[in-house]
Amino acid sequence: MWSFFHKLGSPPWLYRITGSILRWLLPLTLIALAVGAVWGLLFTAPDFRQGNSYRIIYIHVPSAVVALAGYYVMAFAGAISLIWKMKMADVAMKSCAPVGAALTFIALVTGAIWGKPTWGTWWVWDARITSMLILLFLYLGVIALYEAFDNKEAAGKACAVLTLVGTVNIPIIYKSVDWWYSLHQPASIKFTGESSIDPSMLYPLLLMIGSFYALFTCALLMNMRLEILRRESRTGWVRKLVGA
Amino acid sequence: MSVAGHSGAAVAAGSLLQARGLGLERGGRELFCDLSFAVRPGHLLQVEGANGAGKTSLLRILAGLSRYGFSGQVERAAPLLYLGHHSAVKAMLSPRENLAWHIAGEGSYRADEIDTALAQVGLYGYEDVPSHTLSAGQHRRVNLARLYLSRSPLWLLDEPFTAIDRDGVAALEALLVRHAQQGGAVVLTSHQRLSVSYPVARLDLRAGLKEGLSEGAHT
Amino acid sequence: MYFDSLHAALAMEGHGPFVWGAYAITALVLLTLLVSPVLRARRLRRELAGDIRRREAAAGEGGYASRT
Amino acid sequence: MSAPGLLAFCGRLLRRQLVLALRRPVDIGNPLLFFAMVVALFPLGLGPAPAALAGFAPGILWIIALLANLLTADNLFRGDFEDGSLEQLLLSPQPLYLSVLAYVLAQWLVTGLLLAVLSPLFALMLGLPGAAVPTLVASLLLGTAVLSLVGGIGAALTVGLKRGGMLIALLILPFYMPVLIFGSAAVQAVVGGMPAASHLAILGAMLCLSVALAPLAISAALRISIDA
Repeated sequence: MWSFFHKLGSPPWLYRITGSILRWLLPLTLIALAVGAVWGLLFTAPDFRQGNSYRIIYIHVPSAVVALAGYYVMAFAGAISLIWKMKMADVAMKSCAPVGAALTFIALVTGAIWGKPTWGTWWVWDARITSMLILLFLYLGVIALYEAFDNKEAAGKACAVLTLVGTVNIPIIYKSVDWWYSLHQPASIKFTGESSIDPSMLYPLLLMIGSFYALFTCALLMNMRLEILRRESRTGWVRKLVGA
Repeated sequence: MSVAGHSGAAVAAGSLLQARGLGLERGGRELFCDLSFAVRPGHLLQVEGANGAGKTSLLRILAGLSRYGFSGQVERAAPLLYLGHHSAVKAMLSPRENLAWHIAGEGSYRADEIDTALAQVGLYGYEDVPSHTLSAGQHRRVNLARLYLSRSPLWLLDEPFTAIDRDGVAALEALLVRHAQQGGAVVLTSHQRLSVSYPVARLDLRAGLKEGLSEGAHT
Repeated sequence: MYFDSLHAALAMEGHGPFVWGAYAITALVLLTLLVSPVLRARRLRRELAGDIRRREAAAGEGGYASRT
Repeated sequence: MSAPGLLAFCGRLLRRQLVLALRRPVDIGNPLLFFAMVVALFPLGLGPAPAALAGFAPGILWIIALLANLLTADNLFRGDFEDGSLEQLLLSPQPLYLSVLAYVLAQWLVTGLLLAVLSPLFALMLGLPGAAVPTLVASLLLGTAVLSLVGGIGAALTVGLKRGGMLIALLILPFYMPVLIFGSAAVQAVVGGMPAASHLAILGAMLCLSVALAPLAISAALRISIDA
């Protein structure tokens, strides 16, 4: 057990193992994404209320779910880096931010596009969209803080503190926004609830959610490998790797 | 008042500070590596080196202000007093208020003790003027007045002679020697050599030279 | 397949531009997300390799590799 | 002579901060002046119709209070960081948790408390119904304390950076949002003839949570900033 943790802290080992994971995970992810997208786009029946525009759900919901989960992955890595001073956790945390921000961006844009045919307007201050917007701000805040520090080690620690503060705050923010929305909006506009979704629509959705998780992992690992190379650029193993 | 009565008993056993295998790298350049030494009661240790040699960094590591980015370990066995580059003097407060705050974490002092300490650094008559009317050297003196009140056995002083005139330097040197004689220890950085009749250990960061540290080094 | 023809699939009863647009934007962002670390890693490796070659050349000429 | 007790030390810290603030009365007045000026902007931007202004008044007053708090947040530790007082505080044997709390309390006393006390005046200018004024003051008292604590986290994270001003806003504004939601909703509830006790209770719960957790984050962030 401990030797595994010890290995996790070793950059060359982590670089090698992530490389071999990516070799099979990346093609698998791309295939799953393609299958899920085609299934959702072409092989499911349209929603009886929203028609074909609901097909956006197969990218909107997975990206939103994974973007939120990504923040917790980032906070978890940040906590490890603060508590056990593990440098590779620092690398993981730093690499989460751009991936999470991109997924949040996708969730927002697809939500807006979905809104146009459904509500007749590009942007509605709906509880979920507002929450996603705040999540995007949180991600961008982490990135901005990281970039503001010259000392990247301090940057990692500061971002770890910020993400932990965010972890405590996200449920509060989400609940507040939900409550705020119920206060100000009539309950006439509603998404199809997940509970009432038809199985024929559910399976491709689950496949897409799984694929987005895998995609998050792939992008995270690729960013981590880049960051490891950058941080370890003076060490012997990187020199040997690059020279070969 | 002096440090004698307080520090003597507290630090009788062992070393006040122990550094093991300290190494620091900045911007790909190794400033020092595998630096091991112990600071014991009675030690007067001067850290030397050119600008950028890592003197301040070393002192901040020893004080515990730098907690990552270096290799090795520091064990602190006694309360310490650290005076850095900044004087921590608030322009809007008087020297008396400043000093009273500087030592507030260490103990409760009477007003006359604080005034005596200020008089000892040559600020008699300046106790109540706003500090922004004082010079940089006088700010430094407010800071140094703390040494007359401190009960911490271990002093870490970063360039304590900066902006101090010749008389001030002599008085400070005498104070440091007295502190060491009474069972305290001082680690300081300075470009100029101390002119004291007391054994001064030297740690040259550039050369990794350790002179007079033999009985304290490597355990 | 739900749709009768390619044309029907593209039009999606009027929702086509929205649905296909959303998927296109997503594909674009995801592609950037996956390609940019590869490109940046490639550039970094080129830089490092150049650095090593420079040092080796310097070492071969005068033996001052440690100076750079 | 022994080391001073926790409360004695925090009392001294609080007194020092207040003395420092009171010797620069202009710095205390600035956020209030800012508040007054921005209040004057809204009739210019939205039109002077009293009914419209009164409708927006709870939100307007809360947003300005939030911005005024944001403006002062950056100064919380900056002066003490630059002159070395902060590193002495970190080295002092006193628990940082309470020291940090004293810092934030001192800052709240000269910003949030004063804003809350003066807010009835601005409420009057915007035509907020008189019945809602006590709730406005109460919500501001609770809410600005949360804002000061959360702002302290941002201040501690960015105190070591030269260009902290803009960044601190980006970092902490998302965390200000729940306070804004419940603060302005409390006032709106009273305007609409509903009780606001539950809103105030939620603000109180947020305050308890921030008092418990924010000093931990601030302490950790200060240690990181001092190190950078």
